[in-house]
Amino acid sequence: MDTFEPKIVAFCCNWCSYAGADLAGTSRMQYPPNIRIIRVMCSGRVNPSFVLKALSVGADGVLVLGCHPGDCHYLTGNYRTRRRMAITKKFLEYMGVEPERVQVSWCSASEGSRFAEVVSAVTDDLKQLSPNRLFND
Amino acid sequence: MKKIKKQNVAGLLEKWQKEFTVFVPSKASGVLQMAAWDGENLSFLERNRNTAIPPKANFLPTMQKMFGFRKEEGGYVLEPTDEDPPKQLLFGIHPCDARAISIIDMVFKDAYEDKYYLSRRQNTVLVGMACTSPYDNCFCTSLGFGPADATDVDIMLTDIGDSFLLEQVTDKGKGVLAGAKDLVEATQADEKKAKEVKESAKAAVSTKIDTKEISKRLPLVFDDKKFWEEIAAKCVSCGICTFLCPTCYCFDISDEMLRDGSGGARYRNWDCCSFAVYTKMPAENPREEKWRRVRQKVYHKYAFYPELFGVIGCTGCGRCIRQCPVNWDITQTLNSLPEGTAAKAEEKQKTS
Amino acid sequence: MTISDISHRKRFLAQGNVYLPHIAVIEKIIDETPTVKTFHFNFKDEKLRKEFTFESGQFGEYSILGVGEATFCISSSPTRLDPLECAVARVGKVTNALHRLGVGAEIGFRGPFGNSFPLDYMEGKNLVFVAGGIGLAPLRSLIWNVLDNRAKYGNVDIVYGARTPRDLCFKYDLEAWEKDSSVNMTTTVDREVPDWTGNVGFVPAVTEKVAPSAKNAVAIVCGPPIMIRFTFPVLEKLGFTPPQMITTLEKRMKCGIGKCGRCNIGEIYVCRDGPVFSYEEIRNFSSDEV
Amino acid sequence: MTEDLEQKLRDEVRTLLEKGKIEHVIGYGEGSLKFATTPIMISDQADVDRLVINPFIHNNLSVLLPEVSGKVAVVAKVCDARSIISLVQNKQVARENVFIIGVPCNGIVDVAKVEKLTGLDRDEIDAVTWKDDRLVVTFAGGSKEFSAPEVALDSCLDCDCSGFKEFDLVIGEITPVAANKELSRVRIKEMEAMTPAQRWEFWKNEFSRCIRCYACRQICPVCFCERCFVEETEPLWVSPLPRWQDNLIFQAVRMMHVAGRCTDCGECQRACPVNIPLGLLTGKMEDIVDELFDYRAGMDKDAAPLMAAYEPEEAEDLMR
Repeated sequence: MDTFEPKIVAFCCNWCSYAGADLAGTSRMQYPPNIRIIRVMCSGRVNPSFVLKALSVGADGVLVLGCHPGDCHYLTGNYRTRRRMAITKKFLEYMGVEPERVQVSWCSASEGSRFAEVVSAVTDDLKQLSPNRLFND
Repeated sequence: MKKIKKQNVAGLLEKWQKEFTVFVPSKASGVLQMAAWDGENLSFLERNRNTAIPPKANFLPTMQKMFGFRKEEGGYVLEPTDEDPPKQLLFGIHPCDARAISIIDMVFKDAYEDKYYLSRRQNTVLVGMACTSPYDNCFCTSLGFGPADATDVDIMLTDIGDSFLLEQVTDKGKGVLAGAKDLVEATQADEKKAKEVKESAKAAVSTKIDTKEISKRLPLVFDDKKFWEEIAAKCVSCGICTFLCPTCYCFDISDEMLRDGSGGARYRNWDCCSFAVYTKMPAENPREEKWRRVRQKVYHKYAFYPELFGVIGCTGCGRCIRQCPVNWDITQTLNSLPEGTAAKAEEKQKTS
Repeated sequence: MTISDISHRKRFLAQGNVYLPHIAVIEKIIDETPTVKTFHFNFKDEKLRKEFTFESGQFGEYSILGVGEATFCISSSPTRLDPLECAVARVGKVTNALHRLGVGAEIGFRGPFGNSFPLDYMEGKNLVFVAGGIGLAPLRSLIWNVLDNRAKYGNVDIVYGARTPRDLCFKYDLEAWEKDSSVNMTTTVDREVPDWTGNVGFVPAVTEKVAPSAKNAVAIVCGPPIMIRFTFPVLEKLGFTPPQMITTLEKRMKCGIGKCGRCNIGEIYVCRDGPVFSYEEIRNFSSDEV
Repeated sequence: MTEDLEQKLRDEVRTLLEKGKIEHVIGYGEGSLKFATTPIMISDQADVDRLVINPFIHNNLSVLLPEVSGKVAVVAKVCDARSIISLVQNKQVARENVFIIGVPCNGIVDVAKVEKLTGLDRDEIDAVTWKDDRLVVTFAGGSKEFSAPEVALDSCLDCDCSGFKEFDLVIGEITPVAANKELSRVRIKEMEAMTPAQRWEFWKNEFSRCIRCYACRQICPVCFCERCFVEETEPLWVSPLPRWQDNLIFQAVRMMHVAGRCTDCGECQRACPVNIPLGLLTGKMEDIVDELFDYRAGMDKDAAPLMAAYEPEEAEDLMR
């Protein structure tokens, strides 16, 4: 079977991780093309319904990328993300979604290389899993 | 009049399974509802208290595809769902549910025929079973029929101990019984026993409402906001009492698009007048307040439906009372309707 | 109020299944206001295109397949069947999708549904049309219907208003009716706006100023509910009796044929027994949820 | 024993109304269903005698609280009172407008469990009485006995009444009915022992029964959004059609939205007409919130809601 190319929806916060992704691009860093980036104004904007909507329409994994705790443009947005996404991860795991399918990480505007690392690491995680058939009939 | 031994009923069901999908009361799914017979379980022959989800779900499913559509280069192509649904036989349904089906037949036949509902109705045989153990909050006898009434079914079974008395009510009923073995002539004693069973079931229905008094008072108390606010105070506006009501038929229509946008389908699913969004328009919502929605539920069944179709839109099955999470009881509401002022009475006389 | 017998009503349903839409193609789109567009459309099926008829005041259920269905009146007159027109304000999911469509796109149409304006009752009488905002859409169908049979009717007064000059719909019709000598056209906007020379004031107030005579007259009112609620008393003051005042009511609708249950006022279903009612009928409704 | 509790409650409420300390009371009244009570709203003293306390005071009356304006007294068990405090924490209700009257749970019984254990419907059961710590269920043709944990509501099993200090008045003595933390987590542990695929299959089957009556949302006191995400069409997060996928997404997202507000009062499971074991979700959510953030909903009225607060260092192990 040829290797499975997971589709990953990445919510990137406008001020840090989106800029980090931009930097990774402009510095010609190589990272797997599996992610589809959705820009949000703050990682705190990501609602659990976003995660489940993404998984239900066929994403194999969801990655939420925010600023490092402490340097959020809105001061406390990523703290809320951390709480909400920690609960989302644990609860969805309890309902039967493999934990690797929902991942959260922090990446600042200057960390182009970290962005590339995180994306390839998440892509490798998901390649171990099978494609997302959770919501098939 | 014929009868059939209880142990031969399985054979009859197997005969019918050749031609129909046979639905029987079953708790296999975790809630008591009509479900396809698994070929073994016959517990409903001994104990057949009414289901939680009514048989209306076999005619107006919780979700039904109305038509699919595809986008071709020449434009849209519509694919209506099969106009001829699979034939089904509902075994063991109670007279209150059978009557409820006849009641909502009227709205689906009125003026424009609803093909989805009516085609399923034509392809269905209703085998009723006289209700011998009504719940404490059943009140069917107050609505002009009884727990053993056979008018709305094709075949009626009455439990007379070791066998069932079998009444062939309609030609459709006779038709499906043709060629059935194990049908023996019922004796006088059997028919007498069946009569006793029916009488005792009728007597067992303890809750009562006075429909004459209700239809007199309802038009007078429509504007009594204080009364309806008190009645509605504890309601939490969920959908249980309408979804589980055999005479509630409101539905919503919504579309879905396939992920690749190449086509999609239009569906119909259950809707409920307790939900505030039911009548919500961009600018306003005529029934925003909870008391208006509770009032609408009572009036639709006991005032508007009789005005439109000449029959009360309720069969006293008691599900809305049994399943309500706050124990809202329609019989208490109906039995506590205020008199309504005399002035209101003659004003009503003048206009109608 | 007994149920109006609808068997006589124009029911043009080619296929038997009343829920199946007929496919129609958008031929022209006019931007009436920043939020209202008029769509000119015609059926793809030739036979249907020729045979389809309706009466002013009837509505249709318009489908954007995959998005949903919504209720709009047919805003063109039955005397001019090619093309059919409907005016749509952008307020929700289906209307937004409709506003995104271009010429040549396909929509679904079910109908015509509902009753219609009582043309026979209006014959030989002076007519007063009072409309607000997009409320002119259903009346427009009736006005052109009347003007195309001008001899059958007496004087024609039109009072039409909107929030601002930009919100005035069907400006091309307003000009035509302005020029038509047999029509007394009054246009107004709610508040003073620079370089607007016409009347200023809410429609009910302007109607009172125009003061059309109630003798042998019929008033047809259509607009936002608040406008209707203030216009009826004004007309009553001018001597109009309830049977002489006609309006169309708006409700949330899904099936359009009195089955899905949500558009009721008491035992009346606005989609089946309306949407056109006289003020006489409305006053006798058993429910106040108008 | 319950008669004098009832009388004490009625007297206290009568004086509260007399002195004008409260304008309305939300309490339990005689139900028309057997072994059930029904929420009642009282404003004048004449109706005070309708208030009852018996083993069937199941409803969490705080769901009706936001709809009543003015000074309101609420008869509440501990889990209900915690829901009130949760509403206060979330600014839905002003603490000074609520007078919380604590009542003992008085041997509260899960009638659905009794029906299941005896195979009878509630109207076929004659009486349900406590004989010290055994429940005696009598019916035509005999009787059966059950221990407290067998017939207690799931939410009662993990009841922790200690540490709740927000009662304005307490009638009688508040003691847990059958607190047995271990037993309450048995089925949750069984779920955790399954593989992800088995767990998903379990919830897929449960939610294929759901008919979207929204009783779970409407009966939940802390599900107070004006417009629920399930009613949004632009964008459509979850379809209104009762397909198991969308039912599951609706419930999963609902549970995550009420995380930190839900006090595991068990009402959603009790209200569900198709018997979906929602208690397995609320119970687990309560554990997650407790384990990750050492937070218990509705205990302290001045504590910020879970999602409105944060610690500089927490849950980093779950982040990549």
